Amino acid sequence: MDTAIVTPTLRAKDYKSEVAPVWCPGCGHFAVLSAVTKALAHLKLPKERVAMISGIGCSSRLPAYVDAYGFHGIHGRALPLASGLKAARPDLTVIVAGGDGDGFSIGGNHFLHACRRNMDLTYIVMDNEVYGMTKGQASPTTQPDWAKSKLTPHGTGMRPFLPTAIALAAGASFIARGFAGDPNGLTKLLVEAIEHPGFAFLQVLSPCQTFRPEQKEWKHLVHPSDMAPTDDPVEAARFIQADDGMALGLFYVRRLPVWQPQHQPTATPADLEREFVL
Amino acid sequence: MDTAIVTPTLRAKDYKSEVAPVWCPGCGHFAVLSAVTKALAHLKLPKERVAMISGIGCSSRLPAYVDAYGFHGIHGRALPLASGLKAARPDLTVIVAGGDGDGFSIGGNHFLHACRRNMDLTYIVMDNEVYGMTKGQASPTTQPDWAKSKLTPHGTGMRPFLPTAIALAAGASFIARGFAGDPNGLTKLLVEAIEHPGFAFLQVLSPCQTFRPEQKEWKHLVHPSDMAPTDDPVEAARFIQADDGMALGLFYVRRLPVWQPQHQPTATPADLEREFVL
Amino acid sequence: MTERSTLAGGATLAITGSGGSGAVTAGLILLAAVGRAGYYGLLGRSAGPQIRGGESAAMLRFGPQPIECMGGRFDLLVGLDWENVARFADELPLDRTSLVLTDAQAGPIPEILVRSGAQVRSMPWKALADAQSEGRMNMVALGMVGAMLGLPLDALEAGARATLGDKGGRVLTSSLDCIRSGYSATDAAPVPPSALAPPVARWNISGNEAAGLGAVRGGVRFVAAYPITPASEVLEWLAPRLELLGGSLLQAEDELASINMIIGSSFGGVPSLTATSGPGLSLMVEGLGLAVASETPVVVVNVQRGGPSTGIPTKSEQSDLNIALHGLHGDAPHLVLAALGIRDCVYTVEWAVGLAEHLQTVAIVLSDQMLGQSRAIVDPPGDLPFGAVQHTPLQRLIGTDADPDHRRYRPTPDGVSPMALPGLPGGMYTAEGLEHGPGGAPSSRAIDHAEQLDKRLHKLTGFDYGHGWAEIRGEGDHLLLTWGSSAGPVFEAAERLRGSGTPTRAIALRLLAPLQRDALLEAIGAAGSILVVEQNQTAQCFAYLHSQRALPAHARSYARPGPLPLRPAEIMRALIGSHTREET
Amino acid sequence: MTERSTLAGGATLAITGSGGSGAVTAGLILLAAVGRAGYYGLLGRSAGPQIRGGESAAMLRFGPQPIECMGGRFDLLVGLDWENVARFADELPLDRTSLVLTDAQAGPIPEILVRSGAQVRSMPWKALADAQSEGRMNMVALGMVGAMLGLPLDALEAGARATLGDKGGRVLTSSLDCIRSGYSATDAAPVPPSALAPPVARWNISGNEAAGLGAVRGGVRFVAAYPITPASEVLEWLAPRLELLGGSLLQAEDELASINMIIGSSFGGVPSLTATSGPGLSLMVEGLGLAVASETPVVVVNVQRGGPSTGIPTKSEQSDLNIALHGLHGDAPHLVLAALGIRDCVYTVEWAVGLAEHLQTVAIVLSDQMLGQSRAIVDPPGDLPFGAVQHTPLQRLIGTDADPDHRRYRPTPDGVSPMALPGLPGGMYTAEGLEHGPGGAPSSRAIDHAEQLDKRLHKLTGFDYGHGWAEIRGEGDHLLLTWGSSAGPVFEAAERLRGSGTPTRAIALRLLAPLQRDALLEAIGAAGSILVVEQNQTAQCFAYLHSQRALPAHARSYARPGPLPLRPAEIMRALIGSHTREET
Amino acid sequence: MSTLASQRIESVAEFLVHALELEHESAERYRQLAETMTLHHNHTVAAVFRLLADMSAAHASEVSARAEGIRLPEIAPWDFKWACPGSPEVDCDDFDVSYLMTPLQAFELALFNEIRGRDFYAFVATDSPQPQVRALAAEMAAEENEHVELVATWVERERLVATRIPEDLDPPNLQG
Ligand SMILES: Cc1ncc(C[n+]2csc(CCOP(=O)(O)OP(=O)(O)O)c2C)c(N)n1
Ligand SMILES: Cc1ncc(C[n+]2csc(CCOP(=O)(O)OP(=O)(O)O)c2C)c(N)n1
Ligand code: SF4
Ligand code: SF4
Ligand SMILES: [Mg+2]
Ligand SMILES: [Mg+2]
Repeated sequence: MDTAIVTPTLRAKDYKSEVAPVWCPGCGHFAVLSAVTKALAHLKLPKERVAMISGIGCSSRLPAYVDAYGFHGIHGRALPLASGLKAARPDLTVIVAGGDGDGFSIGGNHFLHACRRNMDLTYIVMDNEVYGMTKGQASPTTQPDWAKSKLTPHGTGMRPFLPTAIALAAGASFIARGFAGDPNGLTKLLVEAIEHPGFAFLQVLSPCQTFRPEQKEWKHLVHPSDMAPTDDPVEAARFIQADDGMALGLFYVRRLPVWQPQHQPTATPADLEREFVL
Repeated sequence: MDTAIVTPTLRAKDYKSEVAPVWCPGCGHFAVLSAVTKALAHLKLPKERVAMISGIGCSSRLPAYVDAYGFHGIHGRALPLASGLKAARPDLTVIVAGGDGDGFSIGGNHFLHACRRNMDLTYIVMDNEVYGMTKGQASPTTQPDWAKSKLTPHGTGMRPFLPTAIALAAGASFIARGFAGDPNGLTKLLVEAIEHPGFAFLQVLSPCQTFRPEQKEWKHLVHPSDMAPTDDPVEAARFIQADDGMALGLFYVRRLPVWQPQHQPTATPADLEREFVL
Repeated sequence: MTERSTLAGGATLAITGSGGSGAVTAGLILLAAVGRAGYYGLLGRSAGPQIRGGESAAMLRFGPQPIECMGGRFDLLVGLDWENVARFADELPLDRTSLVLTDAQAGPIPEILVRSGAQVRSMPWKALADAQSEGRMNMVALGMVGAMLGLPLDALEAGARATLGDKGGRVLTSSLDCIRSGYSATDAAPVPPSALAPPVARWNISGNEAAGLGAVRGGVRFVAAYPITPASEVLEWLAPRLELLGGSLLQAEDELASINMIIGSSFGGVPSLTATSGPGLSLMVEGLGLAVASETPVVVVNVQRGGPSTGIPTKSEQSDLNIALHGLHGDAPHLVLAALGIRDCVYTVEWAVGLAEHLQTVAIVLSDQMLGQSRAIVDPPGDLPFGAVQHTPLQRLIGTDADPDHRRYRPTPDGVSPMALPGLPGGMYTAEGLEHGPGGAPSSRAIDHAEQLDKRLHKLTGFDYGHGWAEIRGEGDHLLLTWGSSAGPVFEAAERLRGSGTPTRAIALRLLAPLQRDALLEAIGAAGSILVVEQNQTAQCFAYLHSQRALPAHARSYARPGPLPLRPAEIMRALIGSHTREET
Repeated sequence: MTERSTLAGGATLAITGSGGSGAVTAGLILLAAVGRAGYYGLLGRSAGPQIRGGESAAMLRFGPQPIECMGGRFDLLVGLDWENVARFADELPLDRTSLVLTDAQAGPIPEILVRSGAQVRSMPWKALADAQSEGRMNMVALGMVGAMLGLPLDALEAGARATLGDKGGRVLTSSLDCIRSGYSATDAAPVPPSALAPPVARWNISGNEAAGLGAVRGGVRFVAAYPITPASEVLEWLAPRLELLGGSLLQAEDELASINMIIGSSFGGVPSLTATSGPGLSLMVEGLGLAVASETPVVVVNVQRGGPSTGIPTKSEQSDLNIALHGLHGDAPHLVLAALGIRDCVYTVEWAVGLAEHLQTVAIVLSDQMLGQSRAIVDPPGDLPFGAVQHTPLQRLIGTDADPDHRRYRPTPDGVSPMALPGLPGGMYTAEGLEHGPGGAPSSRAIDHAEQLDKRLHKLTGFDYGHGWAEIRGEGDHLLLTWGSSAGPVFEAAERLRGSGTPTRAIALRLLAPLQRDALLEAIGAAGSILVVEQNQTAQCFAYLHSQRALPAHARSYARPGPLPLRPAEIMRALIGSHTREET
Repeated sequence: MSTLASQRIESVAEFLVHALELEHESAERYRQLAETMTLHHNHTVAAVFRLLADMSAAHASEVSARAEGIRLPEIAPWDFKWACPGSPEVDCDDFDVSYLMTPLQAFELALFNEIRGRDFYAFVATDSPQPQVRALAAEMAAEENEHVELVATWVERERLVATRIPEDLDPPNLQG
């Protein structure tokens, strides 16, 4: 063992890139960045084997702030971008990050199908119940009576989107909720999510300082989940239907077949040409 | 009352248009057409106040076969088309029809948000667990091991999409399942769906004769739901999670606020111009 | 310091400062103030990448004639502080005759500004502000600058009231105190109250607001949309106001939904519109094809930003012309219009709605970040001043009970068929995106395809659009040809060229498709030198005009991408070479 | 009856029949048979609107030279029955020298066919079929027609085996019995077994299969896609075969997903492709813009169908050129190619993959329903015969450990920067759709925007594409200029014109963007008469060439929409007027 | 919120890991705040945070020096025995940070944090069953207390000169 090359252990900050976040000071997304780097450090993942994939939004700026490979894609399409990458490169740890608008509004369909497909991805949604980047419009998770956006002067009048309920119904195999104000709990969930073989969905309550200042109250409202993680969808459904949206923890985790094409080449294109010969 | 003008009662067949369906003989969609016309006749809806909206697929051909206003839109976008129509014209009965590919694959996001928005629409998905129109590829509701499509030579390997579970999680206020082989039961559900104030989702098992001949067996597999319609989402979730996908009936119905803009004009554009005056 | 300004009695100035310094607010007040003082004005802004706070700049030009572009240089730079001001250096060209005002306490002036040779004067803003109970440096500076510009104090006060009114009394009172303190601290001669106030009260409006107003004037009562920079303000203006008009706005889950929603509402008979920017427009093209094929009128206001892809969301560019003209699959003729200025956003959108309704087709209106997010003091736009007389008012041909033939897509001489609205007993039909026969039944027959393609094209090309297709100014052997928001700098360049003895004509296209080729060729006439001006990399309009064989071979192109706005001087230089007066 | 065929020793024939009659199967067997008999051949098909069953027609042309289009008339019409045959009347032009074969029992021949003046002969197909235990009328007819065409029996039998092999023994045996019974019931002289068989075994391939093959030859190992007519067969061919090559195909939830998936996989280093048709392409344009901006290579094979909107899914048209060229918002230069024939689908897609990889950009390849869903007997395509030599093989410039500078978007002389793949320790970067500086950090600075825009354009325009940009045949003062699948009828028209004393040159563009303008202008030379031929309504290519100033003023356009295929005779007529021999 | 450790710290090594983590986290958090304030041009406050970051970093290297030669256990972020959601000098705070914050607010935040830090050490100094740990913790608590006092004087000084920065009337920048 004395000949083994010991790579120096990286600390969380070593996973931060040199790009300074454009986020507002006080934004919850900082804590998510910090949790991501802590989780990567804890898992000792080589930076070059990590890919951070995102869409568009304040939250979606995350990849550039992590010292790993990254793709800042287009609004709502982070999951397909990541799925294609993972399908082609199963050797990578692929982490997808974005906002509630990106993931649940324009990206809702991909969320459904990514849950079903159960590729080995980690999906972090930094939920601030608002579109931060475009100046504070209602998002799918916004309460129906929030009337601060000029686009919805009486509120949306729509039932909020329940991310965990949708993930469960769509077949996700790992469903958890963290809070930007609880960075270590968040780190733990993130580590579990990354380690989970399959699609791990992690909703993170991440307050928007600028457009939802009232979310400062969240720290008084969150509470640990009163249910141990279950692998029973019926039990999980019951829990999630009754949930107040503020319970933190891992709710549901289940081993399900992971979708991952991995084929060994047994032919060349020239071999394929034979089928056309008369 | 002797002066009242009596409009002659229309029979179901009077709601059929003159266009002959292009469907394969034996296709389940015929039964849906028939149920739609029966339901309209039963409800004595004036044809010109009914709008049938669809996307693209065999099932989406339905509107042309009904003697009412119709819009055969593009693939996956029937729900927004219908939502815009209903928002602008609350006086109409708007019925949306389509397939499992149209509604759950490409149209999945609109399905989520239509459930949340709870406009007064009826949404019929003729589910044959296949893309009929494009020659038989796997759809979201296809079983993971169905390997008859060349596109998925080993099957999709993905958990099937559970339409009723998604509808519930997304907040639909009426969730039911019918069967093309039970046209009268289907008509009843359809009448209830149309009468329901809010977004009524009706999944119809509608066998594809051509690409899923084995679905002929469905008639032996369906069974009435063993649960009375509930308005409790937790109970409904429990039922749906345990459901084998073949239970027929109304599962869940709940009065929820219906989203419908309806504003009385109180100003003219000229009035609005005043705000710009220095 | 105003003597170098091209328009007598006005000036171009910028206020810069970092987050919290209130540079933009000061600019907004100043714009309102110059308006009340009887000037026209134009206010643009620029900001750093921070979501909130960070550096920003407000750029104001005002004068006695309508202001259509920011011009080429700045007379005055008001530096509340110098944080990261280098970011704006390109946008704020200074020269030796420019004046930089600052408070020495804000620190040394950045090298890049010093190099311009501009004079620098230090002002005691901070000291004056600190003397107030809730001192705001920006307001003190504003008061001083207002006095130096010769604005009456009451105009500044009224501007502050209009701008800060909804912030609550304390903010307003302390701001007014500061303005007054700054105003009286200058040695400028006092100005009589609102000396220049015009007889008709002018408007203070942004391009995005103007687009919204144009929409409702055109009859739009339903909007579905998804927020996106820099189009969101169109929607924010519309949402509460549509309700007052009995209409509504629906925030959709994405742009695929929003375009299909307005197709649905329009099918129901309600004139409908959406607003978006490049990425959103990309998501709408499939829906637009459906609207074309099913002959359902809809209008899209596309507020362009820097492209491609997510590009530069906060900056202006004219690079979405290609997708607007050609972004639909199949042969899908439709209307493309471009607003020629902030005030023109009212007209162009109003006209687009009327045309789309009348011709039962898609109209894409191109605006851009510069028009949309700038504010201007303009004359009140009266009724739509152009368009063919015989079609006024432009509206949809609705089927009625009296129609003998309700086949929805039946060919007619002008290609427009009456559209039955749901509710009309005899008019039932199914709108189709598949090719169809006259009754709407799907058809793949060559004859039906040819007939319907022809109908959809002919109704557009055969229509008489009147004289709204372009705005033409001046005469001369030189010709500047442009479209959309570049009209502003082009008109100014042409005017200056005429002023300096180079007769120059300027044509700005408002209707891009269908191109009014004959009228354009006539307007081009025998111009000896022709320059097509636009703000994109690949000369999209130049190529388009050639594709329609609407340009003589000797026409040249002057195209460059954003984010910097086009300036009159560079256009003049490009047209007649370097012997024009050197200005950036 | 074959004497009127322009190519000696071949014929053009159609087999029609309603659902279950087996017209298409008979056509497939006949194609395989003519191939084995040493001919080249082309098989197209047409069907009614029914989802399954319904009337259909198989159209076959064969002869001793490669067959590149269906030609202008039919020598022979084999009517298994006459159900709804009028639907195909436009597609099956007959004349007095044509021969119609039918069984009188199938009922009277439709008026529209009678009017053509074609001779009619009744054949005892039904009687012969009834005499077999499991009689199949189509096979009996096939046997008879084969004998009349002078095909050896063993070729027919081999064709049947190849086509029906996987249907199981009974179907095959009874079919062979019927073929033999029909064959021997004619009075045609017996033909020696496979007399004409060529030295190199030819291929039987469809355009969609050829596109799939081109993809894997180019190196594609990942495909994500959503099914759509008429592109699905590309995917169906690829799915199982990619696995054999160690790759995979993912059926996505929609086209928004599929395009973004392949951007992701390509970012991971795996050459990636998707296939779609107009509606799907519309949904992809936002993603394509991301690929352009982030410089991620991807290829889209767009199998065109009738447009606009859902249009005519089962019919061919060349109307997606506009969206392919210009459908992206912002200035987003990319490659557009078009396959010139079924066999050329192999080359064009292979080349497109190589170019996209090498230039780190988007390549859109335009095929169409006619190419994609027709089958042909062709010479085996060898190695890619064109493209600039110095770049062979075309592949991606991958960053390595040895790179001193891993800034992903750093400008380089040719505009192509090495791309680090995830896994390379020193290469970490974030791919960006926002405008960015050389390192990839978002930037809204004018200088970065200009630099990156220029890089992305210049790497395409500065590249040496070799001679693959077009296929040029013949010499002459007359010039036919075309693109994509219209090459077939254009080449035939030019050949016939040359044959009849009108020297005509034909140019078919394979690389549409960036247009090789100089090479094209040189190839056009001083042609006295120029006709740009294409299958769409609005002369999209003609306009495009003008937009690039690549056409002399006297060039004319011949453009008409689908669904009917372009025919050599109409092209000849359009080029030189009506004095050409009258053929439809 | 309680700032005491949630469980007992049993060994010197374990204690050192906690101390290191506390100081590193604190340094990083201040550094991050300094960077963001710089990006938002709040230089005075940025300077305050930079100063605090340097102090924490210096402390961290002191702890490192003490740990020289001791095999430190690896503790997962969530297994630290903090009673706060995270480490005491970072994640106990109840403070708003904003790009407009004043030096006074920054110092108050720092004081709050330093007190949590000191209290943590002080608690371990009484609570640990291990005398060596108690001694070490007491030493650190004393050092940390110097910080607290220093920062407290800064707070006092700032209070004298503090001016309220008026709210930002400018609208937020649009992006995306
Ligand atoms: C196709 C498209 N539509 C709209 C936008 C504008 N846009 C950018 S970010 C965003 C919403 C971001 O909200 P969220 O995902 O919740 O992120 P947050 O900023 O709140 O972290 C929108 C609508 C876009 N960039 N692209
Ligand atoms: C944007 C787009 N993508 C793909 C298609 C092709 N397409 C037409 S119908 C269809 C699937 C239909 O399946 P389903 O909705 O289940 O209807 P069914 O035919 O089974 O009744 C597809 C993929 C299309 N028309 N448009
Ligand atoms: S706007 Fe909100 S979400 Fe965006 S950076 Fe600021 S605080 Fe965070
Ligand atoms: S293909 Fe299937 S779904 Fe389509 S019409 Fe035929 S049986 Fe019905
Ligand atoms: Mg958000
Ligand atoms: Mg289906």
